[in-house]
Amino acid sequence: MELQFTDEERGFRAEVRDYLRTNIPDAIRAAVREERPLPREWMVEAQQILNRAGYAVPHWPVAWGGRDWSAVKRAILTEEIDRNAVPRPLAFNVALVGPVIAAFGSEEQKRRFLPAIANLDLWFCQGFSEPGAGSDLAALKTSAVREGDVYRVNGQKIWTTYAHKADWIFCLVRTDSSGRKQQGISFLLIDLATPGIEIRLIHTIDGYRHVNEVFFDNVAVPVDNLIGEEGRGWDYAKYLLGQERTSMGNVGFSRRRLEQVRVVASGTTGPCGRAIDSAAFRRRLTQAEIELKALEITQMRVVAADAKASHAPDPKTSILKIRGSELLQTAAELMLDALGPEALTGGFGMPDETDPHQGIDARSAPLSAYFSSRKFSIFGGSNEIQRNILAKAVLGLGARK
Amino acid sequence: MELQFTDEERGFRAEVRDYLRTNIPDAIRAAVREERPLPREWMVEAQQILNRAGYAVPHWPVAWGGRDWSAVKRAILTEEIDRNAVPRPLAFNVALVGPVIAAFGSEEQKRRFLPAIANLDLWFCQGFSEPGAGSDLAALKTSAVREGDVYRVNGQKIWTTYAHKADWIFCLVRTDSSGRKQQGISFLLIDLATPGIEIRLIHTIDGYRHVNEVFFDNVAVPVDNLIGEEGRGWDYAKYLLGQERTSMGNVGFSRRRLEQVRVVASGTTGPCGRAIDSAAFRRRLTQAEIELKALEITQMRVVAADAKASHAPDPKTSILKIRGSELLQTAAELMLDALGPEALTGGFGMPDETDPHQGIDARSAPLSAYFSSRKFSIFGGSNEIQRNILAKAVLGLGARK
Amino acid sequence: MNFDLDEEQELLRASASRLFEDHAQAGQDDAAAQWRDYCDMGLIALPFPAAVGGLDGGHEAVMLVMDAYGAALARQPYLQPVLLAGRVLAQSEGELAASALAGLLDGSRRAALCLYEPRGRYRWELPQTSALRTGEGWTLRGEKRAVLDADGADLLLCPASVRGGVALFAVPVDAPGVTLSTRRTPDGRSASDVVFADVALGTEAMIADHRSAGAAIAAAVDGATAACCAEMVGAMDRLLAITVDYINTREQFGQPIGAFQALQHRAADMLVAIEQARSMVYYAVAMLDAEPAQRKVAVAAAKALVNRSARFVGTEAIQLHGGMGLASEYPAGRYFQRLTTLETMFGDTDHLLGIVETAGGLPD
Amino acid sequence: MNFDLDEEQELLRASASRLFEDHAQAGQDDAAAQWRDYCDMGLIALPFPAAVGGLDGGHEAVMLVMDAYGAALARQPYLQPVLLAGRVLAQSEGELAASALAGLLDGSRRAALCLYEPRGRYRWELPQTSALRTGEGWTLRGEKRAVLDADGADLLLCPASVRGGVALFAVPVDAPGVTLSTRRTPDGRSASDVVFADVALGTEAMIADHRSAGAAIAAAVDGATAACCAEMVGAMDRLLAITVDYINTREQFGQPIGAFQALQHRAADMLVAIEQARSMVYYAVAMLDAEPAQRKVAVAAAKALVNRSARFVGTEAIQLHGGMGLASEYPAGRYFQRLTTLETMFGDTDHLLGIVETAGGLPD
Repeated sequence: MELQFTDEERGFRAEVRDYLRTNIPDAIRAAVREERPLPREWMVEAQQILNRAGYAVPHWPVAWGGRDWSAVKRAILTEEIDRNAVPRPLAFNVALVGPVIAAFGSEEQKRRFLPAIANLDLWFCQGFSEPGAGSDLAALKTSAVREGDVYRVNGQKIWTTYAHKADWIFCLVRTDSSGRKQQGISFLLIDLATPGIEIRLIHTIDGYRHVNEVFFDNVAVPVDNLIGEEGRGWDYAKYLLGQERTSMGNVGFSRRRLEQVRVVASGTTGPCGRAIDSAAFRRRLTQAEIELKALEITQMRVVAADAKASHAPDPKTSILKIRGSELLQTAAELMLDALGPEALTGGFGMPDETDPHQGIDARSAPLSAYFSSRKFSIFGGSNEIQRNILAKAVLGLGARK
Repeated sequence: MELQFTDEERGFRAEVRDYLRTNIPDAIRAAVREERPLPREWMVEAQQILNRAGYAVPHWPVAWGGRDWSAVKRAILTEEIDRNAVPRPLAFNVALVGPVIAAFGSEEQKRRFLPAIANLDLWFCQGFSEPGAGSDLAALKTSAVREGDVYRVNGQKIWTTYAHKADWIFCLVRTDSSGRKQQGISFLLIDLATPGIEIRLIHTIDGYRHVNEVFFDNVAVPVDNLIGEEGRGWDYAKYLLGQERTSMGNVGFSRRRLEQVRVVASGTTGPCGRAIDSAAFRRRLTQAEIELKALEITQMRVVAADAKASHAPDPKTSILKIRGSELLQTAAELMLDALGPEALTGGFGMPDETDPHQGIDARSAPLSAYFSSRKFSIFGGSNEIQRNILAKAVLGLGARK
Repeated sequence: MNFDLDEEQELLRASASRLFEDHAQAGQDDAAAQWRDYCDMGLIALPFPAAVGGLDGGHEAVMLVMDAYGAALARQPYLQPVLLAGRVLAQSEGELAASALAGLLDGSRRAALCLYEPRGRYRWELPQTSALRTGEGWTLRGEKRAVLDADGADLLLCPASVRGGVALFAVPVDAPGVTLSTRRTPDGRSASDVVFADVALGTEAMIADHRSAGAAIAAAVDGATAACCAEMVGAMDRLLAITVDYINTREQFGQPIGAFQALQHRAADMLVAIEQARSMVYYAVAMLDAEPAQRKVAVAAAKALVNRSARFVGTEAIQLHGGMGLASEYPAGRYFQRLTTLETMFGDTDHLLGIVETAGGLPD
Repeated sequence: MNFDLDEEQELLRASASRLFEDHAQAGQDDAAAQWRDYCDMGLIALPFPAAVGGLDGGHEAVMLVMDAYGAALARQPYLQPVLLAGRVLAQSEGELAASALAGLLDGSRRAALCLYEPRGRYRWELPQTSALRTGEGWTLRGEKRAVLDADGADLLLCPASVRGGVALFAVPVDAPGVTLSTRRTPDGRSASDVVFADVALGTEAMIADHRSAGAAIAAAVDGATAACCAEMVGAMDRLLAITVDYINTREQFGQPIGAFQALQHRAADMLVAIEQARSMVYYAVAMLDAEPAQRKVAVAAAKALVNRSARFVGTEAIQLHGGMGLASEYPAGRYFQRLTTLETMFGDTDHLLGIVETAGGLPD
C-alpha cells in the first residue's frame, strides 16, 4: 500500500501545472473559469498546446502519440487540466472515437484520422442518442443501407454536443434489423459536409447553445468509413464506453468550482456580512469539500485497479459518475446561494459566443451553470443507469422473477 | 376557507389540555415523557380517565360511547394527548378492533366487547403479521379449520405488540385456501388464555420488550368469536386500516419530542457551550420544527377532507405516515446528538418495567428511543408501501407492462 | 379549520386559471392586452381596500390567483406592481402615491419597489442608499440590485436612509440621474440594477417617512412572499403533473419508465414535498394578519420550506425527464427555471431560516 | 499511489479476520481466552515500536485489523486498551507507565484513558478535572464521562488541569476516592462514568506533564479515531452484504424484494456511501504521520464523512430488513447498534465538521 502520492507523482503534478500555466493563454483560462463558451479556435489552440507536450492522448498506443504513463499519472494530468481551467482535450476525439479507431480501424483509417484527431485538426462529435433511445441505446433506429460503395444513411440523432462546431460525426447506425436489437449495429464515420445532413440547435435551459439534433436524409457515406466489421458496432461502443475513466469523477473540475465558491462567498462583503459568515453555508461548503476529498481518493482507487484489470470496465466507475455529478451540482447550487438576489441580474446565457472577449463579471455564470449542472446526472449514462449497474454488477441484486 | 383554528376549536384544545393535566397522574406523564415502559395498570388507569371524559372513543358510534365531534376536534384531542405525555388510548382496542366490532359484529358481540374495549377492561392485541407475510399481508398462513362449534387454529403471528400484556388477540386467519389469496381470510377474536397459545418475546434493538411471536397449536376458538362472515376478513381488515386517521402524522408526539430536544440542547451548558449554540444543530432543529408545522396542517387537511369523504381511506394519508415517521426519527437523532458522548452512559433499554418508579435521568431514554424510532417507518405499512400507494393511487403511475 | 373553497373563491380560481391558461396558449405575448385582461378581471384591484377602489379580496383570494398563476407559468408582472409596489403605495401618503395607485388600478401605470443593494443580500431594512435633505427637497444617492419588473414601471419606490431611519421615496424612472440596467431572468421576467446618482427630488417624493416606511414595506414584502410561495406551489403542482405524464408515456427497455419503482418512489416523494409546501402556504396566509414580528417569522418559515421543496421537486423533475428536461422548448425545464428564479426572491433558504432562528422558533 | 496489500498485509488481514470470525462463531464469550488470542497473534503488540517490545506494525496494519474487527463485530476491547491508553502509555514517562505498557503487551493488564467530562461534549483539551500539588504528590478531583472499557482496566489515565496546562495522571482503579458507574453500551462494550473524589496520588502518578501530555493524548486520539473509522467501514461493508443477502432471499408479492428497483437503488447508494467512507479511512491513515494540526483536521474530516455514511447505511439497512432489522437476534440490528455507538465516539458529525471549519478547510 502507498496511500499517499509518491514523490514521482507529486513531481509530475508540478510539471503539468507549470506547463499549463505557462503555455495556455490566460484569456482561454479566464474564459473557462468564467463559464464562457469558447470559440472553436481557442479549443483547438488549447488542445494543440496540450498535444505538443503529449498531454492530449497519453492513453493512446505509443505508436500514435500515447505515453506509457501510469493510470494514476494520467488521472493527475486530467485533474490539473480541469483545476487550472484549461479546456480538456475534446473527449469525442481523444477518449471516444480515437481509441476505437486505434483498436478496430484499418491502418489506412489510423493514418488518416488518428493524428488529426489528437491534434484537433479534425473535430468529431458523437451520434449515439436518438429521440426514442436515451439510456436504452440499443433501441436506435437510424439506418444505413449498403448501396454499392456507399451506405445510405437515414434517421435522426439527438443531444449531439458541438455538432455545430464539428467536422465529422461518429455514429451508431442500424445496418441490419433482423436480429436482437444489439445486433446489426455498425460504427460509421460521417463527414458533416456531406449533402443531406441538417443540424438544428436545441435551446437548453442554461441559455447556452451546445447540443443539437442531427438529421440524416439519404446521406451517402463511403463504405471506407465503416470502422471494423459491419454489425459489430455495439461491441465497439461498449469498448468505447469502457475507455479512459481517469476523469469520470470530474475531481479537478469540482475542485475548481468549490474554490471559486469559497472566493465568491468570502468576497461579497457588505452590510449583512459575507455568505461564508453564515454557519449553515459554511457547513455545506465544508461537507462538499470533504466529499470531494473522498471522491479524489475513490477516483484514484478505481484508476489504480483499472490499470491491472482487463479491458472490462470496473463497475465501480459508476460510483465516480454518481458522486462526481452530485458534487458538480452541489458546487453550482452553492455558487447560486453565495450570490443571493444578485444572481438574477448577473446575466444568463451567452448569446454571443463569437466574441470571446465579451466582458462578463463574476456574477455572470452561476445561473447558467446551475441549470447546466443538471446534465451531469443525465448524460453519459444517467445516474439511474449507474445505480442499476452497481446494484446488479457489483452487489448482485436479483433480476425480476 | 378557514385556515386558522376556530375559537371553538381553540377552546376545545384548552379544555382537553386542562383535563389531561389535572386528571392524569404526574407519575404516569413523567414516565411517558422519559420513555419508560409503563406497567399495565398505569395504561389502564390512564385510559379509564380518558374514557370518563369521552376521550377514549370519540370516533365510535354515539350508542357505544362515541361523541359527535368533528374530525378536526378529534385530531386536536390526539395531539394534546401526545403532546402532554399522556398514554394514548390503546390503538388495538379503540382504533382497530373496536370499530370493526361496532360495524360488523353481532349485537351480542357489541354488548360483550365494546364497553370493555373502550374502558380497557379487556386488552386486545393484533394478530396480523406473520413471518412470511409482512407488508404482503394477504399471504398469511395461520389456519382456522371449523370443527363443530369451534375453529382449530394453527400457525404463527409475529411482531405482536403487547401480546404479553394482552387478554385477547384479534387475528386474521385463513379459513379457506382454495381461492385468491385475499379470499378465505376470516376475522377471529381469541382469548389468549386458551390452551395451545404460546407467547415469546422478541428482543429488539432498542432494548425494550414490546413485541412478540404468538404461536397457535391446535387452539380451539368458539365460532361465536368470528366477526361478521367467514371469508370476509380481508374486507374487515381493509375497513379497519381505513379507520381513524386523525393521528397518523403523530404530530403531538413529534412536538413533545422536539420540545424536549430544545430543552436538553439548551440545558447542557459546559466548557464547550450547549448543543443549541452550534449553528448546525440549531438549523437542523429549526428545519424539523418547520417541517412539523407543515405536517400539522397537512394532518388537518387530510382530517378535514376525510370527514366529507366516503369510508375509503384518503390515499394522501400516506403523506402523514411518511413525513410523520421521518420526523419522529429526526427528533430521536437530534436528541442523541444533543447529548454527545454522555448518551453512552445514559443507559440503554429498560430491563425492569415492573418498577415504574425506577429513577432514570434525562440521559436515559435517547439511545433506546433512537433505535426504537426506526420502527415508525417499518410497521403499520412501511414507507415503501406508502410510496407505492402515493405513486399508484394518487399520481396514477403505471403498473408494469 | 376548513380548507374548502367557498363559491366565490371557486369562481375566482376558475376564472383566473382560465385567463392565465389562455394567455399561455396564445403563445406570442401581447403584454399590453394581457395586462388589460388582468385589470378587467379585477386581478389588479383584488388585494386593495374598497376605500381606494379595490375589491377587498383578502389574502386567500390572492393565494388562489397566485397558485393559478404559477400553474400556468403566467408572464405578466403581478407580484411587483400589484403585491409589492401596489401595496406599499396603498400604505403611503400624499398625492404622488395616490395618483400612482389610481394609475395602477386603472391599468395605466406601474411602480416597482427597489429592495436589494449590492452585497446586501436579502436585507432591505438597512439601505446604504441615502436621501439627503436639500433646500428644495432631497438628493437620493445609491444603488439597488435585481429590481423585479422595473422596466415596465414609470415610478421606482426606493427605501433610503434618512435621519431617524428608513424612508420611502417615489422616483420617476426618467428622472435625471436614474439609470437602469436590465436583464431577462431565466423565467422571462426582468430584473434591473438601478443607480440613483444624486437624483434631485421634491419634498413630495417622500411618500412614507421614517416612522411608517419600514412597517409598510415589511407588510408588503411579507404579503408578496406568501404570494410567491403560492405561485411556487402552483408551479410545482403542475410540474409534477407534467412529469407524471411524461414518465407514464415515455418507454424504455420495453415499458413506460413510470412503471419502474425507483421512479415511482421519487415521484411520491415529490408529492409529499409539494403537499407540505402547500400546507406552509396556508400557514403563511393565515398569519398575514398576525402582529408583524410573528407574521415575519411565519412567512420566513413558509418560504424556507417551500424553497427546499422547490429545489427538490425541480431537480427531480428534470432528472426524471432525462435529456428532455434540459430542452427549453419543453415545459418541464421552464417550470424549473421559474422555480429557481422564485427561490432567489425574498430570501434564500439560509436567510429565511436565520430569521426563524433569530426569533427563537415558530410562533406557537 | 497503490492500494494493493502486500503479502504481509494480506496475511495479517486474513489471520485477524479468521480470529475475529472464529470468536464471533464461538457464541458465548470467553473474554480472557479471547484476549489471550489477541495477544498471541500479536494484535496487541502490533502498533508499538520494537524498542518497547512492539511489532512496529504501522498505521496501515492497524487499519486492516480494525476493518476485520468491524466486519466480524468483534467484542474484546481493543480501541481503548491498545490504541488509546496503550499509545498514550508508550508516549509517557516513568516506571508506572512502563510497567503498565509491559503488562499490556504480555496480556496481563489494561489501562483506560478518560477523555470526556460532564457537559464537556467531545472536548478533552480543557478538563475541569484538576490536580493540585500537595506535599506528597497530587490530589485529583473531577468527573469523567463515558469512559470506554474502563471496567476491565486496572489503571485509569486521567488528563487533568495543572498549573501551566494539562497533565496526565495514572490512577489505579482501586485507589480510594475512585468510583466507577458502568453501563453496557448497545453494542456490548462498556462505558463508565468515573468520579475522582480527592484522590491522593504520589508524584510518580503524573506520567506526562503539561509540556507533553496534550500532544501524546492528541496523537493517540487521532490514531484511535482513524482506527474507529476503519472499524466502521468494516462493519458497514458487512452490513451491506447481509442486507443484500436478505433482500435477495426474502420474497414478497411473489418475488425477492431485491428485485424491486427502488430497493436496488438504495442498496447502490449504500455502496457509494461505503466506498467514499473507505476512501476517507485511507486519507486519515495516510495523514497520521503529518504534523499534528493537519493530522487532526484530516482525521476529523474522515470521521465526519464516515459518521454520515454510517448513519445512512445503518438506517437504510434496517429499513430494507423491515421488522427483522429490529430484532436483536438478527445480525443487521447488531451492526446498526455498533455503528451508532461508534458514531458517538471521538466526536459526532457536528463537532468534527467544526474542527475542519475552524482550520479553514482540509489540508491540500
